[in-house]
Amino acid sequence: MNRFAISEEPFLIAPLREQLLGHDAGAYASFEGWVRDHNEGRAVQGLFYESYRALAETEGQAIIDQALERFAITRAACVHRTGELALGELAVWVGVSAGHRGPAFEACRWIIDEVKSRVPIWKHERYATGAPTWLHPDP
Amino acid sequence: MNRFAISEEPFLIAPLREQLLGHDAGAYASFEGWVRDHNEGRAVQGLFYESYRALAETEGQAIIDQALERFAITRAACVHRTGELALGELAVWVGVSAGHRGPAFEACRWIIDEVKSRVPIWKHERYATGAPTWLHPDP
Amino acid sequence: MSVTVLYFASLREAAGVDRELLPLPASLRALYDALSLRHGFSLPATKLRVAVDGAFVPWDSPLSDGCEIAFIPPVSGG
Amino acid sequence: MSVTVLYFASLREAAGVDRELLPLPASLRALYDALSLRHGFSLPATKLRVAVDGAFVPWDSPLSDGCEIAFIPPVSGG
Repeated sequence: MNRFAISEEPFLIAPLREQLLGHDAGAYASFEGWVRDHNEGRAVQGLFYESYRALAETEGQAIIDQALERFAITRAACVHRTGELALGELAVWVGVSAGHRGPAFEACRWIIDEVKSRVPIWKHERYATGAPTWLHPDP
Repeated sequence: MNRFAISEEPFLIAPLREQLLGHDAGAYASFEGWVRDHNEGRAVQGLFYESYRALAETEGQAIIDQALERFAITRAACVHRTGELALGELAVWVGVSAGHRGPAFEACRWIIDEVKSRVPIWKHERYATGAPTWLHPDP
Repeated sequence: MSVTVLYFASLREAAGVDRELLPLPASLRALYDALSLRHGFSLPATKLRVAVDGAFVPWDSPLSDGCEIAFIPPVSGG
Repeated sequence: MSVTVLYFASLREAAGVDRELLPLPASLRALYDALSLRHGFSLPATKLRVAVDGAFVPWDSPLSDGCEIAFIPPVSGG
């Protein structure tokens, strides 16, 4: 599997990881982003991710394809949640398999960095005190 | 959980990962090493890991403790298999949770690098052709 | 001669709708400036990217009848 | 006055046993040199680390009656 997907519902990692396994690959690196109970010093009570789904899937797939070109990896995939998420819920998962650990780690890091900077998904945070906010960080 | 363990039997990642979760951590990086069907150009049929178990557990725990000091991470753990392993079997797992992805990735990479260089575990490979070999790489 | 404009995140919240059908504008930049005035968008165009028909395009791309335009505020996934 | 020596990996294979009870040697280095001759170890001492009673120690550490010595060939876990 070499795919990027948006999931509007909670998703399981195990079957995604399974599809990256192979006797040719000796290394697997993964990343998960979870909803934290704080962000930049503010107590977070929950959040909502909105996406421009068609463009997010195109852009996400382009990132996976570019990772497969740039790094000596075997397979890569990423799934990003949208909708309402509770504290501790899984927001994003990236998995990469490779012959060796160096490229597995580097590609995994590169993919999450690119997803965070390029894929049209927006976070709306609700706080313990104060108005909820759409996050539009400076690039 | 902040622990290093040797496992003589196949082990499940899910309960280990579960223990690293927490509402305070937003990032989780993990690494898995699987038995490949080749190594340095030779077809591998299977392998055996031997450890000096008492020293391996002491040294592995020291690596986890050092990672917790060196990196801004929340929790870290590592389990290494010993005994007979088939192709595709899980040989080693490292999991790290942190507030942010940078330290999670860096600590995860550091832990597996240190485990590979310092923990008294030895790999015995069986090949399609030729005598099986204990691997004693130059440091 | 019209275009559809999609709104996301804070732009959607400010516009109060997630899409509008509007007359074909002279340019993407002219359209965003007009919409900023109308809806009170606080993000300057320089902070945004723009997509037409589901693909990112430069701000000076030509527009055609019936196209779908999305102004993309700084993203915050992950 | 004796020590136990533990063998692992290729040293265990060459020695044909995983441990031996031996007279207390003058030094770790003298012990390894004697065992290399006896068992035909191909790894030079410079490639090994050494542990006494379950902890890594320098090669010039003193030895005491009843201690457990392990010569640690280059590791290959992971």
